[in-house]
Amino acid sequence: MTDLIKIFVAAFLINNIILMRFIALCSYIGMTSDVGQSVGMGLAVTFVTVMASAVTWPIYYWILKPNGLEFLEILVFIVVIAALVQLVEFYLKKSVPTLYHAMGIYLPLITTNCAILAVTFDQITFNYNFVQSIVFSIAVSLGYLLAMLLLAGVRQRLKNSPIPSFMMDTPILFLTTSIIAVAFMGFAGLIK
Amino acid sequence: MENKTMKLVLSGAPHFVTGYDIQKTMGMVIIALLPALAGGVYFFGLRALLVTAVSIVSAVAAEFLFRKALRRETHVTDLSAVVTGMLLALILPVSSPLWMAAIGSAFAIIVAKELFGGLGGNFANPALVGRAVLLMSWPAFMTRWSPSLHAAVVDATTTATPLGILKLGGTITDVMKSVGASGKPALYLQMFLGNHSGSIGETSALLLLLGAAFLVVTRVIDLRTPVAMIAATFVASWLFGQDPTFSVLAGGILLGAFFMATDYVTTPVTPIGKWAFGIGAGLMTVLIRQLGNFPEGVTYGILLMNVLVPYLDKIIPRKFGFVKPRKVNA
Amino acid sequence: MKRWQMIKLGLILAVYTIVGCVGLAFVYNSTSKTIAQRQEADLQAGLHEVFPTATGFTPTDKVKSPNSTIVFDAAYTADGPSGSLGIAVKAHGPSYGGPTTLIVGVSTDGTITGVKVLENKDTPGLGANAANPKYYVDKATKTTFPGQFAGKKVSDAFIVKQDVTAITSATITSRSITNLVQAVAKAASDALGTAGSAPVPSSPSSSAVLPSADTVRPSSRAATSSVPGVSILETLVGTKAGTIVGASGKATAKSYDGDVTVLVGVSTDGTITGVQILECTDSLGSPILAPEFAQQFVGKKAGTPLEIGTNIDAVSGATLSSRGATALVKATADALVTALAGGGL
Amino acid sequence: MSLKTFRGGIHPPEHKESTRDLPIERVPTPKSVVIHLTQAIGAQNQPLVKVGDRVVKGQMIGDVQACPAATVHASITGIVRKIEPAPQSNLKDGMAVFIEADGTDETAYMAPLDAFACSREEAIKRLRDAGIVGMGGASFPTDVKLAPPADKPIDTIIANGAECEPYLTIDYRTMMESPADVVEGLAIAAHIVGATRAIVAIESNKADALPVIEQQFAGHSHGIRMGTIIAATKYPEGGEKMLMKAITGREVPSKGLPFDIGVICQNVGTLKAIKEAFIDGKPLIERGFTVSGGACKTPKNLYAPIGTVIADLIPDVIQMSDDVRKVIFGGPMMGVTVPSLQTPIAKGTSGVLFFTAAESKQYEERLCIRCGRCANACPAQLMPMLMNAALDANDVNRADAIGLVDCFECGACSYVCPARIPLTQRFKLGKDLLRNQRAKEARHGK
Amino acid sequence: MKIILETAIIAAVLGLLIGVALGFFREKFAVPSDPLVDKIRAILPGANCGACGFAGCDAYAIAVAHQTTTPDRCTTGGKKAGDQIAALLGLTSSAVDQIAVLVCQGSKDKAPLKADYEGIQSCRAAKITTGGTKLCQWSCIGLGDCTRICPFDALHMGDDGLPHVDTVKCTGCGKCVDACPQNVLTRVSRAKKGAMPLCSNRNPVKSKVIATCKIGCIKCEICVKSCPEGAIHMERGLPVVDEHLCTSCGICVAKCPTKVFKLIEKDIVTS
Amino acid sequence: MKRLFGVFVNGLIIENPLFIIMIGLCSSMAVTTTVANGIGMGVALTFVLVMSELIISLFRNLIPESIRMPIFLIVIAAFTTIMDLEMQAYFPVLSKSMGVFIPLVVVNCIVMGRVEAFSSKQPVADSVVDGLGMGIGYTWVLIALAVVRELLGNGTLLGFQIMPASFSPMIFFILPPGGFLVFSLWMAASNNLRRKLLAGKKPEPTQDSCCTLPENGSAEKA
Repeated sequence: MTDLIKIFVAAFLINNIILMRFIALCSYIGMTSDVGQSVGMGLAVTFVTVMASAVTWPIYYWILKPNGLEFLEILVFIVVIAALVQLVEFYLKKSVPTLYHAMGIYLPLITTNCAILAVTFDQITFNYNFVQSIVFSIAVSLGYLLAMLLLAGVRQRLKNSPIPSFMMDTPILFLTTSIIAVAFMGFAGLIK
Repeated sequence: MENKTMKLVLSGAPHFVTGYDIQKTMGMVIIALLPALAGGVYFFGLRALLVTAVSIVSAVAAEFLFRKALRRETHVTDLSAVVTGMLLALILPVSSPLWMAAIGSAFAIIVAKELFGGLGGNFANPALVGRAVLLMSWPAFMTRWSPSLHAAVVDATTTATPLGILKLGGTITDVMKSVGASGKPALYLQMFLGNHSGSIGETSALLLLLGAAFLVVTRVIDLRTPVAMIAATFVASWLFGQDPTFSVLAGGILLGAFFMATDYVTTPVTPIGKWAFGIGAGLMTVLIRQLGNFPEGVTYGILLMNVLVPYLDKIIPRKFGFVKPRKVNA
Repeated sequence: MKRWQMIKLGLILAVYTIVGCVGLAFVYNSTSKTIAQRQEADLQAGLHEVFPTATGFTPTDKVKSPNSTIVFDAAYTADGPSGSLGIAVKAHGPSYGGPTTLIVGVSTDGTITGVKVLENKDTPGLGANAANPKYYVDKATKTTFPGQFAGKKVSDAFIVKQDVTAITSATITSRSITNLVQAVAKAASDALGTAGSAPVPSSPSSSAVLPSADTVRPSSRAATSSVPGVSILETLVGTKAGTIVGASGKATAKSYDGDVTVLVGVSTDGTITGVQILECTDSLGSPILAPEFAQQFVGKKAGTPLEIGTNIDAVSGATLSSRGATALVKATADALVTALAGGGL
Repeated sequence: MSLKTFRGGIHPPEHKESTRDLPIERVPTPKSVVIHLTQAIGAQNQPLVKVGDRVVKGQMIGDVQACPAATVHASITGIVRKIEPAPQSNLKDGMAVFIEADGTDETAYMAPLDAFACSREEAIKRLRDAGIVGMGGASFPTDVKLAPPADKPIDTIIANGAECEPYLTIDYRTMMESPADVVEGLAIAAHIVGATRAIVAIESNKADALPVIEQQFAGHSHGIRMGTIIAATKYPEGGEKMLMKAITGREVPSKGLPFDIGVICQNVGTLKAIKEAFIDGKPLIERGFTVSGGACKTPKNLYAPIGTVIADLIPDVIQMSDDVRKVIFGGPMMGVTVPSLQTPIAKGTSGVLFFTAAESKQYEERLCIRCGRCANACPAQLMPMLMNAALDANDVNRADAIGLVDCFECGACSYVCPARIPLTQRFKLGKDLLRNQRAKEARHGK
Repeated sequence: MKIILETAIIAAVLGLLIGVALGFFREKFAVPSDPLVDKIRAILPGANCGACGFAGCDAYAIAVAHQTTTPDRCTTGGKKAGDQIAALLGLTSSAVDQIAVLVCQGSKDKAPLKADYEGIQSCRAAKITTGGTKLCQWSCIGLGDCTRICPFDALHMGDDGLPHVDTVKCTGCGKCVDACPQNVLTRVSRAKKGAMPLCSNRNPVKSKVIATCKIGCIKCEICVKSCPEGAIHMERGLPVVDEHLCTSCGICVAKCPTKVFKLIEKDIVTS
Repeated sequence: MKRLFGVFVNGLIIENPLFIIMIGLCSSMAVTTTVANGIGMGVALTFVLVMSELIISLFRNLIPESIRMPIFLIVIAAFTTIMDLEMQAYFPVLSKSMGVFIPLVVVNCIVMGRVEAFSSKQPVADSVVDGLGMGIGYTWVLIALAVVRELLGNGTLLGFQIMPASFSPMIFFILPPGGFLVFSLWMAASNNLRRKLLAGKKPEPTQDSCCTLPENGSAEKA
């Protein structure tokens, strides 16, 4: 149990996927202009990440590794994830339209979201077992959601700041992220 | 008509303003920080004053030059840069190289404040950002503590702050030894007076409380946040099995609670938000002290809460005459 | 028609996949050898660095990892011109920013011959200096951080800031690497059979904690502790000239992140006559094995509060383990006193 | 013992000492007056006279077209010279009747009416015919205010003598000089709405008016239970909702009206006008106001016919210093500036203030530093800085959610703001934008 | 060789499976879509990067098609994609060929201020707190609310204190018309021809108009009388031109004593 | 020729993937702690980009619309894996220090975006040049970031000590927050420069990028 908590805290805060590892920045910048949007995106990412993690783990350990085909990892993972996302999107659009409008519309963005692929690679690199992988994927994607929410909040305040013109738009967002990351450095070493 | 001779002015109501402005607010804060600075000079020598002066000059110069370069109106007379420079100096070790203090406050002013549009536009406390960046950049300088000039005992351990001693695996007993106290009451007294190693302005609880009392009496600060932060620190450290009184007196809790968690721009304006901010900052501080890498967590505790302020500001208090909307029966 | 369309799509995709994958397989075939060679070369270089005089290395499976957080990747016996020189182990264990991989060499006499840090993901410029060949903890002798372990005895204390110099501003990294080195070295020397005399008393004598007794026999009924988590492994009764003078018990409990095992002796009047800390598997807990720590308990009354910071001093660097051990000692002593009073021994 | 009050509020300098002890003077009848046809909140009135008509003091010259509105009357006797738009103290040029005095002092008042004997409808009609409006500044037609819906019983009526605006002392003087009129008017108003309790509320700095008022209770209360209460001296104590909260402890619900909590509040000047309308049959053709301010050499309290142009009073009645920069109709906190002295006194004009350049200095606006002083000062318990931030970000809906429409523009937040942000003005702007947006949505909704 | 065989088998299975599944799902769960959305979607690059602030290219295409956003927000596709989408929408949108026109000529020198205004520098704020800044209460206040709201940078305050419409940049979106508290901005079709009176002063008293503005309509009705086509009549104090009758003869422009009239094709819609 | 040059410059500056289009940001900050890493990553991405664009462009008429996405991904993933394996074999140190960011090239928006937006509609030569332009455009930005970070954060460039010995490196710059800061400031500088250029001579640069437009339109119709 403690190892799961450690994995969770480490992936959620200490090695926050956006603030400390620079992964999934495109959607982080693009999707934080509105809090509701960030929540939708964050939840969609959580859903797909967990799903991807649950699917790729058996593929790696039951198909690729026994046959010595680890080098196919990248290709197989990305294709499987892309297909899965598309299937889920088709399914939601037709069968659960309400959910689709809350979350599903973010799905196409997710295929090329680095966070998901990074999680599937990391769980292999870190030698996590299946349960650990799932916990890890939840933690990473919630960390993503957290970072999105923090930026979305600060962005609302920035609307009132007379930011110098050359810092407008993206530069100020990265500067904000930098300062949020400074604050997150405080979590360093929380888990040893 | 008579307009030509008289030149009347049209403006919106009210046609009256108080004489109290930003400059006066900042002036009050500076006055309130003076006892702590004086304490720093007393405990650590004149170099404390030098570090503070360099930090202030650098902060003011950075603000002035930056705004000039941007062709914006310079507002150095509002004294906010002085406050930032002063606060930053007060949370540096006295042995900090002068160039480091200068870089720190210039960085704080430009990156954390002016690039966001100046006073009022920033979302994180510039002084704390400055300190966090310095701590990241030159950890060796930032953790080189000098013993108090008036310490009863001077041995190797006094170069660590009381919290530092705990972080390195020491016990309260070791802390007592380091300040030359024979028992807990004596330890508390030493901590309260500030006769131990630490940042320039953070050691003396007495002088900080003096300044804080001034700000409270003059209604510059609201007591909610500091009280919440100190109480949260007290309770959380007690839950972690630490000596709660010691935890509150040690490190930057008081300085942070009264002077940084009350920074207008970067803390919530709503009453509940203020409570939440204080509690959150206190909890984060203790968490970092207990589990994190750093002996002291006030900087990060407050910075983390700074980031949450937009959400805390959403908890709006009850308006005058507010009635709960009645549920319409379906 | 529609069904055919679907299958056609599948086939097209399959063709692309096959072409892509098979292409990859060819590339893999050609590069995998190079990768393997390179890794082997790196390993050999590392091994030679820790055993410069060795003529060759033979894999061995004698070395076992002491706990689950440290993974032993491979172990080799270093072959010298005249028989085995020692054992080199490649292992990785947790550090501050991620796993640290290193090679530790231990000679047959229980001396560390060398340590090489292969990979460290800690803070660049600070913790990562552990792997930097140009970062010296001692500038005068140009000793790198891992370099300082060479020549150290396995039985040494391995306490950062005492017998190990820390990397500036990276105490955590220094500590975790030191612990890793110690654990690996100990496992290696155990495998070599030299079992360097670690400060653990190898065969705890129950009589040592009951100095007044002349004979010590197992109790007919075991003492039990009411404190959750404390399990008393064995209960002994000490007699002098046939009368019971006290009891001793061996107990174990969870401590900070490992287990701690103690041996406690209590006289019939409830005074603690002796304490030995037998084992502590906490990651930073080994310092409490020092007899000075255990000695503090002697003479204290069971039933009175025993507390770190008040009447028991913690061992510097191992506050949490000290606290765990103290609680265990107290629980055991209390249990023994209860058992003695109940007369059930 | 703490005085009755409400949460929030400010303590601006009072500046009342220069006029508080000066009796109200009646100005000589002006040669001409400019009477705007619409002087109350509500619908536009239509003129009852033509150019060239002779009108008599007290004659109704503008009648109500739609409710709510208040009738207007000629305040002097003379000839109607023209009817055309003229500058008005409520910003917009409105249609006005220009009357030139013919020197006679003929009057055409109504017959007295016994408020306690007549029916309620008659009483309300009398109020309407007399053109009485709230004289505290808001100019809300009194006949509407005293006729609340039948399902909202009124138990308390408050005579508002708080007069919290700096400089103004006209209400105080009215209480000191015509206490009987005020009490009589209060009794009439209480009788009309059926209130069983009537309270005269005064700020603590005017406590010496209390005994004067209380002496009159015996003779003029008409059996209504009357009392007095001293409230703390604080701005905006005289705000209707604030005073009710302070006196009765009841809060007018957000977006609600005072009669929702069974209370009605009337300015003491209005009460005097009510008394005159019933006992003397005199419509509201004259009002008292304070003349003061740093650029006014002759601070005083005056009675002047409605429609008297300020410029006509200079220099015989009022003298100004040369550096006058700002002329305010009303108090300094909520009054409006006027562009020229050609502005006539209206029914809602409680004061005319002349400010020097130094007094009307505009400070540079800075960024909000979120000090929270505005929130502490806001009597409506709003978060002005958050509303300002929302408006700054062009998010009118967010500002509305925080409470934009609950702001009643008392100006306390602007007064305390150390960053000199014109918060009150911004909220007025925000409300206007909000109205615009709502109207647009309604259009698109259809 | 074994590894290559294995790879091929796995690849074949994977490819076939996914291909069939995709085809199947697409068929089974097909949702009819808007052809306009599809067209816009086809122009967009499909990187689904989210930089536009929408959840992917599809979401953005829908928003553009429903005209809830502007077509220039795709950073990946750049100006190119924006132009194409705009062109696509231009065929169906009628708002594009309009242009904003200021119906007031009360520049600084012609329409005097009634007093100095201090406070929030916004027309709407000035209007609600002080009833505007100029003696003419119908005039352009001149504090530039329209210039600030213009998303196309097509309005600029001139030295004369009036906003000037950049006829090239103006798209006729109408934001400025909504923003103007005085309602002195209106939209006319770029193709429109004829005379247009540029005054909003409805004060019926000639002397008052003269006192407040040198270029205001003084209600002399010379235009009504002089128009050979009878195309001009007065409506609530202002002349109105019937565009169907107006022949752009220019007589009213020449005759108007205060120069209120302008010809749209000559003086207003210029490029 | 001139046209191809236009396509090249387009990626290099006018539509620079990082500063202007702002895609593929992740790796740009993660790997720029040292210049060597930056160059390595840039070369790796350029390789994948050019090869993928080449292949997709070659086969662009043989790709069914409905499974376009999986096929693109397969092609990109294949080249990413090849690049990954080669790096492991010949540049093991570099490969290790870049870690997960090498496989993540597969989801780098630059590759996906260019393949979708450009090479799936354009002839082979243009695609290759576009890949080169974009790749080099990406690389120079990485180097620019890395120079600042390595110099200030470590006092070295490409591993060589540059700053005087008395200089204490400001470690902040090689930590994550420093990465964000340096990127932010570089971007601000580029924005500022671009705005000045645009202000100086009307909207000429964008006009330039439009010179590739006509054919693009015709290609789409086809």
